[in-house]
Amino acid sequence: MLGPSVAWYLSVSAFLFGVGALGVLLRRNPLIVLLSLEIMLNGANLALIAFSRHQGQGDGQIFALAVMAVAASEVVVGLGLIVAMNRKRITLDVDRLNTLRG
Amino acid sequence: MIVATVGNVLVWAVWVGAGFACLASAVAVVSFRNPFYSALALIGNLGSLAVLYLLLSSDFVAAAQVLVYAGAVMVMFLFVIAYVGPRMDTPWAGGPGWQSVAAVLAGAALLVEIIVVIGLKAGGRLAHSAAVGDAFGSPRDIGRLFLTDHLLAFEITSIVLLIAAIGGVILGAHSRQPADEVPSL
Amino acid sequence: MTVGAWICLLSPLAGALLITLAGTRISRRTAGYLSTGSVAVAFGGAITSFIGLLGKNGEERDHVSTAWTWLSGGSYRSGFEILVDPLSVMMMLIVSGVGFLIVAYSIGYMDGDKEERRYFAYMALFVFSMLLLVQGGNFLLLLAGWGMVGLSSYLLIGFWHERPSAIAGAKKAFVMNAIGDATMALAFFLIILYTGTLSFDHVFNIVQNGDSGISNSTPINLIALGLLGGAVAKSAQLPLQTWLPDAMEGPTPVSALIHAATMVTAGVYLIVRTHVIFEAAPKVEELAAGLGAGTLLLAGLIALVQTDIKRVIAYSTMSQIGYMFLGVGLGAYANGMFHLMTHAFFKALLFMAAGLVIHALHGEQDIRRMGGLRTLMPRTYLAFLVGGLALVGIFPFSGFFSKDSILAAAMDHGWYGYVLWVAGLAGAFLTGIYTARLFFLVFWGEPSAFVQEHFHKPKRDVVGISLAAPVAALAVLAAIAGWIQFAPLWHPIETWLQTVAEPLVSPAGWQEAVSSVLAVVLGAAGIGVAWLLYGARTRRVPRLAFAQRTLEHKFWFDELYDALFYRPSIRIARGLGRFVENPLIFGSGRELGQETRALGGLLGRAQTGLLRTYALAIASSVAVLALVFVVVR
Amino acid sequence: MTTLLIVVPLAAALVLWLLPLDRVSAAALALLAALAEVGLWIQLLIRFDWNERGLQFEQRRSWFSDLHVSYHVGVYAFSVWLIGLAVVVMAATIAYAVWVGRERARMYFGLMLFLTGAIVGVFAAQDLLLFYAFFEAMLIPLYVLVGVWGGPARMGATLKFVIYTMAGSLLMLASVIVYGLSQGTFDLVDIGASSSDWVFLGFVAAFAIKAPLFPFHGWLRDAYTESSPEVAAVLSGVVSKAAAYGFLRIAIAKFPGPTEDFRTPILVLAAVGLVYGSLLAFRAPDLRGVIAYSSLAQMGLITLGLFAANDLGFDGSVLQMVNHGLISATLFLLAGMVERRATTGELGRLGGMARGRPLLATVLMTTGIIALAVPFSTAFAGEFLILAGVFQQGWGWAVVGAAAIVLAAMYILRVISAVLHREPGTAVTDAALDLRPAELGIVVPLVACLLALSAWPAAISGHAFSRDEATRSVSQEFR
Amino acid sequence: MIHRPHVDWFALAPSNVLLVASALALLSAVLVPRGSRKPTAAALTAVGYAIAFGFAVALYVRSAHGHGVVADAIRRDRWAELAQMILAGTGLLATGISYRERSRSDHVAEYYSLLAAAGAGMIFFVASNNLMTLFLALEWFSLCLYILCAIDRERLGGLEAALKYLIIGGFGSAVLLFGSALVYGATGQLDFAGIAASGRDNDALLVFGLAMLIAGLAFKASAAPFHMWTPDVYEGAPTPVTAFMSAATKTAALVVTFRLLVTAFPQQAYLWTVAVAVIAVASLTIGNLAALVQRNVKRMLAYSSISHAGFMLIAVAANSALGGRALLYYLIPYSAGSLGAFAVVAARERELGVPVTIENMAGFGWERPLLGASMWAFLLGMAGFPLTGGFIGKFYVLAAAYRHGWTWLVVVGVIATLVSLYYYLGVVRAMFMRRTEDLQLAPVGGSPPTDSLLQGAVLVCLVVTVGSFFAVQPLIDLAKHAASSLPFLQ
Repeated sequence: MLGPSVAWYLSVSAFLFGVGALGVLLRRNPLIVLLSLEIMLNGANLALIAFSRHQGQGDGQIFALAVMAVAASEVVVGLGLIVAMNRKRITLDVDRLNTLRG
Repeated sequence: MIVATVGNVLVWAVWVGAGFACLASAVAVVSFRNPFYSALALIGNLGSLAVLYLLLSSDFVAAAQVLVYAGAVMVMFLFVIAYVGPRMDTPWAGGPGWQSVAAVLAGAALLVEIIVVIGLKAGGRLAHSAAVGDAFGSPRDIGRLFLTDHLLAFEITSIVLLIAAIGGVILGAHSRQPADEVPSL
Repeated sequence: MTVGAWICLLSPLAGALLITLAGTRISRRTAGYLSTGSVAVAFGGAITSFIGLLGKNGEERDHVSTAWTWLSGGSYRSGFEILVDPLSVMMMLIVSGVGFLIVAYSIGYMDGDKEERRYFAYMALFVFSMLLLVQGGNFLLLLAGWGMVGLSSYLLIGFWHERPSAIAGAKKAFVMNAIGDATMALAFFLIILYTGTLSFDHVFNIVQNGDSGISNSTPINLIALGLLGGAVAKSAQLPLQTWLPDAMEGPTPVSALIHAATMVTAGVYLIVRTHVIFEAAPKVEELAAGLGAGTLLLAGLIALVQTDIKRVIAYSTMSQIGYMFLGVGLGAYANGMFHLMTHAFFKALLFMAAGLVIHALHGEQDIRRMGGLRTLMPRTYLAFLVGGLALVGIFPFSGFFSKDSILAAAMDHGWYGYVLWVAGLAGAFLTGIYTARLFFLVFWGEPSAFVQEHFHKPKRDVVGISLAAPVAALAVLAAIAGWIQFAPLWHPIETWLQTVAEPLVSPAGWQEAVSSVLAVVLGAAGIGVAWLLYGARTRRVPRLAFAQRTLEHKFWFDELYDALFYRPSIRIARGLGRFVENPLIFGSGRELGQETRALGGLLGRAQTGLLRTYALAIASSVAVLALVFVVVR
Repeated sequence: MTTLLIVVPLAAALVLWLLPLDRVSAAALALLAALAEVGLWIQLLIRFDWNERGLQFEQRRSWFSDLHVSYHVGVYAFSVWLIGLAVVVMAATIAYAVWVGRERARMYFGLMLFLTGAIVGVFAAQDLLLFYAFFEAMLIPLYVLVGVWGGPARMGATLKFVIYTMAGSLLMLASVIVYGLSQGTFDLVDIGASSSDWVFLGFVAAFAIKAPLFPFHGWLRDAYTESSPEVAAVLSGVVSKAAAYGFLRIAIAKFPGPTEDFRTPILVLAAVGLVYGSLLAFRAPDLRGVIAYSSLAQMGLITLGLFAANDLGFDGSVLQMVNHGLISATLFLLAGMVERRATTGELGRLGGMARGRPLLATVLMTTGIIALAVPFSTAFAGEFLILAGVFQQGWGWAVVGAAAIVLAAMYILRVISAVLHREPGTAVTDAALDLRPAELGIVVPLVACLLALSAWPAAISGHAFSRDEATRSVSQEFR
Repeated sequence: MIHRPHVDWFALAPSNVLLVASALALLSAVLVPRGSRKPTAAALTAVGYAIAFGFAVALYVRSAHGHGVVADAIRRDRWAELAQMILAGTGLLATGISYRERSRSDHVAEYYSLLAAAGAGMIFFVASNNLMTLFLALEWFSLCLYILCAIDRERLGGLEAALKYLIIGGFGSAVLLFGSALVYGATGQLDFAGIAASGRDNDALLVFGLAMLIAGLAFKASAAPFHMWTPDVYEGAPTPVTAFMSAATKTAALVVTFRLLVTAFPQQAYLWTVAVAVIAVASLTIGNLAALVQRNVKRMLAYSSISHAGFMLIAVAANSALGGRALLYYLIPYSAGSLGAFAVVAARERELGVPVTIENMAGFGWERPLLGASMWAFLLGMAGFPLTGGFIGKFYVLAAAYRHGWTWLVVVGVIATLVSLYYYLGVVRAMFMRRTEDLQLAPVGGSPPTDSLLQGAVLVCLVVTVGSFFAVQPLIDLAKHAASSLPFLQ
């Protein structure tokens, strides 16, 4: 195939995954944590598609499409939660979400 | 021959551009203080990803990516962010310092490991991928797969989306009655 | 005749059970009659079996009758069986006979006590136990009776259980006897180990044939030692003699029956019964004789300074049993048994006479507050006189015949015998002194103030009779019973016991004569000394402070044992409790629990409630897991 | 028959729990069931064929086949006696509880009956897993019985008790699994002998804690002093015997090799426990403390007999198990009666109870005398056999044992005189009556059993194992 | 021309029925007047679960020979069907438990609809036969659970739990997804059998993906060290939901884990058996130790559920038919016990109106004999006492471990059980040995109307818990046939 081999794409996907993970691990704003999750999923998607290209069969792409839908739904629920919490005047800070602990 | 090389160079160039855009936007998403900007950065990220998909000759997915994701989802995101308001008050990061360090270490470790593993393979089979025809990744192809091999996956996806919708309604909607009345679930 | 023996054995038990079960439904007096009657029946049974044996000639006078297998383990068995042979019949006669008199005496003596029923039940129980001891057909039953008499003596010594001293004395007696039981049990284990059985004749045969290695010096000596331990514990010989004086806390008839006539002489019976074993272990047998000699001297000395009328007699009992041990230890079994019999008579007599005195003085026992009772209770005076003379061994009273033959036997046993012989003679002298001292202090002189105000005469009712009659009977016996056997001239008892225990020594006539004369002379001398000191009061009692104190402290045996055994065990128990039980046994578990909980707390703190912690946990574990997989694959 | 013995009390327990009975009828029902159980056992006793060797009244149904676990019950000669001990003691304790009138009667009596069933099950189970199940099932009611109806410090006591025993039992579970799977069956009759030391130790641990043996008795004092008297009676009288039974039935019978290897250490523990318990009993300040530690000593003695591993020892141990079961049960019940009268068990504040209380005095005295193994008592017979047996393993053991028996005499006499004799203690008022007829009805049968046994100890010691040849190892004995 | 694959509607029936029920319940939210909304929705869900159970049974009977259906997307075999039975039963009981839950939410119908949907998702999940269906079904029921946690928007705890669950769940499923991607990349296959066929055992990508898959699934099974969300979520969620999650999610996750590992990665067994064993030990240790110090009963039960995950993972690690048997058997009494325990907690919660701590369980056993005794039985069951199925379950699991040659694992399990006793008995102690007077707060508004539905559910759980001890043979036979449909090497 033209251009870089699949390995390069994979490296990018790995990088995305890692960065997303870091976002989840570090950031405190739930919105941004959600966004980071999106990035992780997209990294996985890229890997899927790269592999599907590499294998020359479409399953990966289907999977990727499904993942998009799933990601979307997660976002919906997540945002719904955030809205609900905002309505309860809870500061949007995951570090404040520690009433349940121990 | 020459065409091939030229095309190759071209593709390389596009790849480099898109790839770096992708990485940069990703970093931007996690590092921006204001979620609004992060969201915008994510849109960029998705776009550049779409380009990479194209390079991987999966057109339909690329299209879906742009339409569904960069379009619908992110719009929703922006709405919510706007609704919630650009909460500046949340600090960038926090918690005990050692945890941040550990986090970075863990993330880096994952990253490195994956790349190493890929490197291990790169010498081998990853180098040359299967040759694919034009039909590959075309909507027709995808549609066929969706209706044959992955019929159930298709259905489930719809179910998941439906559930998400319900969830959105339940969580996001205004409460339909004053709070004092206490029915039992 | 075995039937008679069974009746003899069981009727006291029946009496005891009857009284216990009847409880308050019968009057106290009836209880007394019941128990007396049951013992009388026992005596009858003993007589029938005696007659039965008389009808047979020497070799066939040995009958074992088994009721049922009492205990069995593995291949080992022993039945609930009785042995009827000359020895056991003789003991049966003594026990049930003297027992009968004393129980009858108790009816009067214990009259009016709150818990008479319990007393008579105990008495009957004791007689049963004693008979079990002497009739037991194997070592195990012997041990059973052995323990049972210890038990009933415990019960009777502690009969007045409000008195701490009584309880203490009872406990002491029981524990010391338990030690004896333990050593005997150990000896029996050895016997089982070597012979696999505990029935007399098997064991004796094996010992005599010397097979199965039991006759090797070590085991046989150990066995003999074990038996001897039991014997000295029961018979209050050195070194386990200290319980007997304290046992005087019990009612006087108890002292008469248990601690004079029957139980304390069981040791002698044991040695005679198992003489085969002792003969196989001559060293131990001589040790027994030596202990006897030691005890008779020791007890005689202590008796000199006692002020409690019963304790004086108790010590004299110890020393008399010392004579018996001396005798049987040297193999003069018949003589030992003979002295056992006569001693049973005159010592019971003395105790009961003393009992009359005490009874007349409202339970006062201190001889320093007595005196001049001769005029007030002349019959008792006579009885006491007879008993005393018999005890000292003055011709023609019974003590003379039995004791002197033992001394004679000692002469026929080499140098060791002579040593013991000398001790015996010294003992005779001491006996003279303390007996006469007691006698003079109690009966002679002018009635003391105490006596004058407390003395009261027993009335001529049932009480009076039951008190008087047995004493009279025993006085007669003590006076004449000695004539049954006159050592060189006629010796029916020896022939009677021939088949059971062949004597090892046969003193010559001159030895008999010499020792008899010397003994009588020395006894008389003792009386003379006592007369000078206490009777005529012409001499003042010499004061040797140290000797005095030593004697009053009974050579510090009690203190010694306290320091050696009792206190240490208490201290160990405390120490264990403080340093092992609480810290280690209880502490350990608790601490372990706390440690575990602490760990849990740590984990709880790791659960920060922060998202990032959770995510971090996942991410890092994934990283590690993947790394391991990739490396290991 | 055997199943019936197990099921009757369990069924009664269920009835009690399910039907809304009032206190009186609940108590009555419980007592009835307990007595019925005794009746059943007498049936068993009569119909048991003493000349026949091996297992009798055997019943067997597959429980789950793939691991060859089955519901397999039956009785050996010695199990008959232990079952008898269990049912008699349980009947007495239940009667006592009825007399005392425990509150929450339905729950209480249900648990007691449940316990009865479990114990009988332990003695009858012929399948490893079944045995374990019953062994554990005993714990469930005990936990609550101690914890709910116990004294002030009951909670700590009961938790300690359960944790301790479970620590052992779970090790046993591991052993059960390893043993059963490695042998391919869990059936105690079919399963072959094993030579694995670890498995053996697993079992030993369980039994050593339950018994308890010397260093493992941390739960003992609290459990025995904090629980209600009748429960303490069951604990020391019956439950501890389950452990001894386990030693005999599994540890010794199935592990001849390890038994040889570990005999000396175990004998040492037993002997130490014997002396240690006696000494502490001599020191214990209260009635129940003395009984508790004395039963520690007694279990040491029984273990001595068991690990003497010869016929004398085995017969003696079985006899002594029954003896000690009856004795300690009686003593605990009497202790309970005394405490009810004096409101305390402290020996210092008791005393002089013999005066004017002839019945109490007689019963307590009799039991005590038997307890201190005065010769001609059944306890003496048992100890004699045990020591004679262990004597053949070495003289030292028997010497220690004999010494401990002297100690026993000391502490029992201490108790007797502290309760009955001397001047009345501060806690003893004239309001403290003599034993009531009902109480007599509870304890006298037990004492009667003891006296009967004293007249004929061979009844048990001669009928504990099938007798046609003197085998060195029990394992053949069972066949 | 597209020829659609043959769709085996019978195989899909259980989840479809539940989906229908869910949809109808949802409709009732708008069509039925508020007053009768709850009964309708609840009834619909219950009926749905009941029918689903019936179908599962029928399927179990009818699918002696497992085979993939609908283009091998899912598998129809007894392994799945037995799990579906358990799940359906769990859901049915959960519905009963939920009925009288106090809540300020007005989304009654939605609640039941989601409950049904979640059940459908799990039922689908356990049948999934390739990575895609696995992932999607996972998300399917996970989303339902997220929402259920927050169904009562007035309860801050619920919201917090939901968000935590969502984010961590998202993280976990991202890991799972990336793992699937790697596996796909290494083999080019998505369905399990294919992976097994074309995967070379020492392929770096493959084992990496395997690691991530294990992590993702262990997360769902709430096994340490992926467990940390569990206590918080269990505590924050409405108790009935917790009950449902604790029983059903674990069942689904473990069953699928076992199927995935055994079917797709037989050559890598030498890796994953050890890994799973280690995870199991970690779960046992952490779960039990942390539970020791909990005062809040829900939280304590959460930790105990972690330790149970550890136990069941031992069965997985055994990688044998016996292990499968053990797992499926274990799940039955465990689900019953866990459901029942949480149900009792819910009952207490309702009469006190505050979170249930060990302290305020005081005297409960005597006030509510049925619930008290049942709770006792459940706890004993979890502690693995005889007379409850928990004992047999533990026995089987440890037996499996021993058969696999891991005696040390047996010992670990035994020790863990010992530790667990402490807190289980602690609750019993609180219920029966402390007097109610020790309890400071008075029940709100006296005692609530006796909740016959909840009590019925508890009773069923009790019957299962105890009955599974006696009726081992039939249950084991079920499990045996189920396990035989997995391709074990031996």
